[in-house]
Amino acid sequence: MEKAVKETDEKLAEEKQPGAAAWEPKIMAFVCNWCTYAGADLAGTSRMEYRPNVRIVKLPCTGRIDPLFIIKAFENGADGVLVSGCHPGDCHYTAGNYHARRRWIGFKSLMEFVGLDMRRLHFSWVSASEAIKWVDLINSITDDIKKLGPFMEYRGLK
Amino acid sequence: MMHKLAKDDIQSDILGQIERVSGEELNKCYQCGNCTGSCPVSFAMEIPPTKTIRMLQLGRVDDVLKANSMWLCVSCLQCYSRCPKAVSAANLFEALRQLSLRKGESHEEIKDLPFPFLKGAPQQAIVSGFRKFVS
Amino acid sequence: MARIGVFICQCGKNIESTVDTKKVADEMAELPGVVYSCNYRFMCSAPGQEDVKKAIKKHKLDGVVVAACSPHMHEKTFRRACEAAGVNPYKCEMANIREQCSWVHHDTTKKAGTAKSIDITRMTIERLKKNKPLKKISIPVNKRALVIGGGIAGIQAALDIAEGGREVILVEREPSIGGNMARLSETFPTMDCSQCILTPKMVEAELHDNIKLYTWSEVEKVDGYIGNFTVQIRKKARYVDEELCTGCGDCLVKCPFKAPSEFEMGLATRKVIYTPFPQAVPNIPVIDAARCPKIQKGKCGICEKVCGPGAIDYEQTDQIVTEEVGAIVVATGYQVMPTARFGEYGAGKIKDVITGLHFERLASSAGPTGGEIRRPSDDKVPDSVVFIQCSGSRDEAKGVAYCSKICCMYTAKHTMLYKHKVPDGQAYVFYMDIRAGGKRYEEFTRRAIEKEGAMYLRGRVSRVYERDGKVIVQGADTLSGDQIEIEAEMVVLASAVVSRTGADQLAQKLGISYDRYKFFNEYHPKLKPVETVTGGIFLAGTCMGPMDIPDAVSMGSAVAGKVLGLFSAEEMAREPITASVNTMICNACWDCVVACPYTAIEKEEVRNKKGEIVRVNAKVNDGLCQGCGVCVAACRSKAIDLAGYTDEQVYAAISVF
Amino acid sequence: MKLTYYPGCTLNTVAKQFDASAKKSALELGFEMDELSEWNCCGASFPLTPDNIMGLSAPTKVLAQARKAGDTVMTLCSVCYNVLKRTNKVIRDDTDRRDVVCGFIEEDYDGSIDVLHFLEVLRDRVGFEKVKEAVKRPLEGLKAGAYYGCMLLRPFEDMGIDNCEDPTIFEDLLKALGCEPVGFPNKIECCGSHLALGKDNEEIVTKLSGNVMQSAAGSGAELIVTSCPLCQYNLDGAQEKLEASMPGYRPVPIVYFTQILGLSLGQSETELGLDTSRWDARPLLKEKGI
Ligand SMILES: Cc1cc2nc3c(=O)[nH]c(=O)nc-3n(C[C@H](O)[C@H](O)[C@H](O)COP(=O)(O)OP(=O)(O)OC[C@H]3O[C@@H](n4cnc5c(N)ncnc54)[C@H](O)[C@@H]3O)c2cc1C
Ligand SMILES: Cc1cc2nc3c(=O)[nH]c(=O)nc-3n(C[C@H](O)[C@H](O)[C@H](O)COP(=O)(O)OP(=O)(O)OC[C@H]3O[C@@H](n4cnc5c(N)ncnc54)[C@H](O)[C@@H]3O)c2cc1C
Ligand code: SF4
Ligand code: SF4
Ligand code: SF4
Ligand code: SF4
Ligand code: SF4
Ligand code: SF4
Ligand code: SF4
Ligand code: SF4
Repeated sequence: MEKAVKETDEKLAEEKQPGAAAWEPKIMAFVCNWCTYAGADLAGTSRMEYRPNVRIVKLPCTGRIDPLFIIKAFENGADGVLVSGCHPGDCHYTAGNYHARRRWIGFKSLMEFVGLDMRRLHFSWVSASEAIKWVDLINSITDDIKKLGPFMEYRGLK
Repeated sequence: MMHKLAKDDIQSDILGQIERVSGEELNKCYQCGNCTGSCPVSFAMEIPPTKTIRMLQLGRVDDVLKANSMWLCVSCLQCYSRCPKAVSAANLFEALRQLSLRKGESHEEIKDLPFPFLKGAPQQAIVSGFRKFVS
Repeated sequence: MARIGVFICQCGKNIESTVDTKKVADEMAELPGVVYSCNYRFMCSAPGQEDVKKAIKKHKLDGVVVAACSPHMHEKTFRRACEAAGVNPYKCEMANIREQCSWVHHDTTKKAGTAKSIDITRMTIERLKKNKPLKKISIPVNKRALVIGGGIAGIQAALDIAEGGREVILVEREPSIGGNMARLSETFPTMDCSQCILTPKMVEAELHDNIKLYTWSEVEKVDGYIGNFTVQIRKKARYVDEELCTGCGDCLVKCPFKAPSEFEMGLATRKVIYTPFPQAVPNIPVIDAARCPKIQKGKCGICEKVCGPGAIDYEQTDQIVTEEVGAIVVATGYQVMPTARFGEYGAGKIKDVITGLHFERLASSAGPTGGEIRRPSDDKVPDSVVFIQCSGSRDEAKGVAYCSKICCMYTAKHTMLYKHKVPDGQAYVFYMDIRAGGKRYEEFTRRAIEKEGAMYLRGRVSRVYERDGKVIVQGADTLSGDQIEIEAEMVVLASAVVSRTGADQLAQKLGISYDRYKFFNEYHPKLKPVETVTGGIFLAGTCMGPMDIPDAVSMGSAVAGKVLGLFSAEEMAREPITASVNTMICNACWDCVVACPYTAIEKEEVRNKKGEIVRVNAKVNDGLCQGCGVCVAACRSKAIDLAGYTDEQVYAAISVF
Repeated sequence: MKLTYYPGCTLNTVAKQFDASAKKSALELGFEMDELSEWNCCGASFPLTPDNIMGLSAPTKVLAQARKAGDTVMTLCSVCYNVLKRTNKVIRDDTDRRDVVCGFIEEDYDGSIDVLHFLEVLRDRVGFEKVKEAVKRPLEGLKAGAYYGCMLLRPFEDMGIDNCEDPTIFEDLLKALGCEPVGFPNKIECCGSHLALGKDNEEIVTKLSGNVMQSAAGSGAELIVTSCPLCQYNLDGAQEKLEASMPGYRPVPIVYFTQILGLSLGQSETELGLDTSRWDARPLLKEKGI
């Protein structure tokens, strides 16, 4: 554990002076098991290539995603967060993504209210067959966030 | 008769303009024929409503503009009322008329109107006729 | 402190070419709680799995992380290996460093791939530390099935399950089973007589030792979950004792009062005490209580007098019976859009405008005209008939947007039946497209056109009205481009196939979903076509959408296979990924109850010894919970958590990201 | 009850009898038609193309004017009814178009008025039962064909006065007046409308109106009632041609429904202008003993 913490701290220090090292954004993706996770797998089996900046947390359904997860991700060093699940009507659990969406709308306006740059937070639908969409999504989010620079406001809040 | 079809016809600006002016989507029509079947004047039209829409889908705007059909449409809305896809041939004909009238070309000259026939005609006929026929 | 073993797979070159697995293994070895870490060429191979088992024993591991391919690929493999070596399978996790790392990052310097693999594996290790050992949930299975709806689909399902050796309860709300197929004359594409192929199956269902028939009955209430449903069935009062009645039919003959026959769709009458049709199964009459003067006012009583065995019982009331079953098959069928829906076709007012199902009765030798085609208004044999396809179908403005799938075929059939019965008559068919995509179907419709002289006109009919005893049909033939008018003597609408009135209420009782047209939803349109999202409830036949008899029967048999599969084990094991409520924190706001897509959360009342309520809280029913986790995020008090995906596990993963 | 009334251009000129009979009948049925003090022509055709915003300005002006007088406006002519009701819906539901139109005519109007047809007032406000009670001279034995035409009914989602394939509001009124209503297949088909104005269209209009009249006569109608001056004009014209070309065709009187209403309420034939119709209804009425 000590080592892990130390390493993170080192990275943090580096990021606090942008330009000091070649900075790479970190993106946390909360995805559902059935659609987006499988879509990301398909990108792999199809040997597509995309930016290596994303880290995935798999959940049964986007409906499981608690807005606190997103805040925690930012606190822990994410420069951007992506939430992605099944398309409306395709939810493995019939209506889970619908709940997620409703919750998301409320959360989004809250985050806008507290002044989060909404380019750091994305909500998308990627089905199990949409490997290309996944690849494009990760690339464009990574590039966008690269332009925005590191996100420091929430770090260490914990 | 052979008609050469190219993508420029199908994707032409004029079709976009017709859709905009009429508020209709040409591709919604699946050519069921209900409008032609319903239309009280399709018997006199050179190109009945269903075929007019088909020709528009194919981009044959010039052919459609040359035909008498748009001038005969009485805007009775039977076509629209019965169209299973809620397409209004009436709106499309109106758009075609507008296309022509807005160029400043009248379909009827006032002096040519059948005045003896019109003796006693209600005002509303004259007003609405002017709107449909005169630029 | 945890004792975790970490195994980094090279997958031959698949992972190794862009990830330095040795380096990953070395880094992981440094993490607290990791007591063993290694890399290996093919983890999933037999020696690879052996290595895991050996390491578990040797290092007394209590948790395993395999950093390799996607868990969708080999999670089961490694969990099984762990279980064999004495580690709870849910204490084994996979870190996906192939599909989501080595295969998508092609940098052969291995820099990006290795760094990302380290992150992924570390997140997985932290998550694993919070994993609790879980036990697969096993549910006892009640090996009896309930089939709702006794049309051909339901009959087929019931027979196949019964033949498989299991008991079946078949509930039909009409007085007889048979459904719409009993109304049909001959059936496309082979033109065999519908009654001839259906009746033997109906009788077989009645006589089968494993089938219990409840006709004139409806499902009242359904409780429970897969393997364990409790169903309440309302047996409507028949006013005839089923045990005593011999089916002699004397009552039917003597009853002095008549009513329009539902089975004949109003084309004929029946008595007030009646069986819907002569081949009815069971052959036991029902009294139409609303129309029987004896039951209403105490006058008549003739049937009681003529009934030899004394089976008539005017005092009978509805009975509720309870049945316990493990699986439910819904096969409640369809109805056709009534002519009254078509304003431009006379809105049900023109007598000689009928639906295809009426035409079936006219063409049926057991029907009201003895199989002669006679029009309803004056019994005349029509010398021309116009058939209008897509009536109400494919009409998003006023009808339904979908294609009813069977009407192209039955209309072709109707033209042939008409031609055979009225050789000099003329059939006209207005169609938009001919949809005949089935084995020998195209050949069938072509035969109607080429050999049987039906005049097919491509276009829709815009208006139907009466003039001088004729039915005037105005439409278009889009192939010639012209308006068409036909003076016909009868018009047959290929009325849209629609869901049964009340289908939505039944769906709500069962907790299954339905589409905007109230057809029931299958789990997956291609891969799970007879399942619903609710475990243990299956679909067959036209209650899920329009289809013909071959399809309805295939579904009936397919469903039987599924049910027998479910019944093949004493107990059913399922993933322990379910939610549970911490009742001490729950403040009974019921947000979770509303949110759960499976109605798996109940309101629980906890009582003390005196029976007073001391607490109310939410309670998750393990049998129903599918583990989506929606409730967890919905609970503002944080009173619910989801096994396998607890908040703790997620936060642990995020914390080292 | 006082109702704001918009006559439109035709009712003050060639269809005066329509206007007069309605006003008098209304008073007898307990409401007053309060003619708008200032009004302009509605344009006589609803602009079918949504981009034709200027076509909405004349009717919007009428509506804005009427709004100042109250929350309903009643019409008699089917065409006015159609144009005003459809325009009102656009103004109410489409704020973009509302802003442009209202800016142009310099009025502040939001579509909040109810556009009513006299028939609707009779059915929904007075009630046909009440009308029946007020009848002094039941028109027994009179076979009256109800001709709806297009404008009263279509498009259904905008007009909504009655079922657009099988309307009955006219027949229900006729029944209340004691007539024997005759429904006929072409009662909702077009008479030829403004085509009368085109120079080469005479034949078409004759055919359309001729179809209507043949359909009506074939169903036994002895008289036709309508609510549109243009319908009346076209049907009359067609009958003239039919009489000339079709041996055995007997033209029938074509009158406004308010004339028939007034008759049953006891107004005199001359007062109702029944003598001004192209085909005189008086001999028929005499024959029926009315
Ligand atoms: C005019 C016409 C002609 C046709 N011709 C042919 C043909 O030639 N060939 C062909 O292959 N197909 C034909 N079909 C299609 C055929 O009728 C259907 O495919 C078939 O009948 C579907 O059977 P089913 O069991 O799904 O539904 P149904 O036959 O509708 O049976 C459903 C049963 O469930 C019962 N039920 C409904 N709700 C409840 C409830 N809540 N509780 C208990 N019971 C309930 C009903 O009473 C009924 O008995 C034709 C259809 C029509 C309309
Ligand atoms: C261009 C195209 C697009 C399509 N798109 C869709 C679509 O979008 N959606 C859809 O639902 N359907 C689609 N289909 C249809 C779909 O492909 C088929 O319905 C489906 O693949 C049929 O599966 P099957 O198992 O019956 O046959 P197959 O897929 O043909 O499988 C048969 C298997 O048996 C093996 N085999 C054959 N003979 C022997 C033997 N003697 N011994 C051992 N093995 C043998 C074959 O090698 C093969 O693996 C499409 C079809 C085509 C042609
Ligand atoms: S009725 Fe509608 S869909 Fe049919 S041909 Fe006309 S516009 Fe097209
Ligand atoms: S509105 Fe025009 S095209 Fe449509 S039915 Fe009437 S006359 Fe024909
Ligand atoms: S475990 Fe997965 S990654 Fe490893 S060798 Fe097997 S398939 Fe490849
Ligand atoms: S008479 Fe009696 S036994 Fe015979 S069918 Fe009727 S109820 Fe049954
Ligand atoms: S008692 Fe009722 S059912 Fe029996 S014969 Fe009389 S009317 Fe018919
Ligand atoms: S099956 Fe044929 S008739 Fe029936 S809705 Fe489909 S296309 Fe129309
Ligand atoms: S949402 Fe939470 S607090 Fe509310 S009832 Fe459910 S478990 Fe209890
Ligand atoms: S996890 Fe999903 S299915 Fe289970 S109780 Fe919660 S919401 Fe319902």
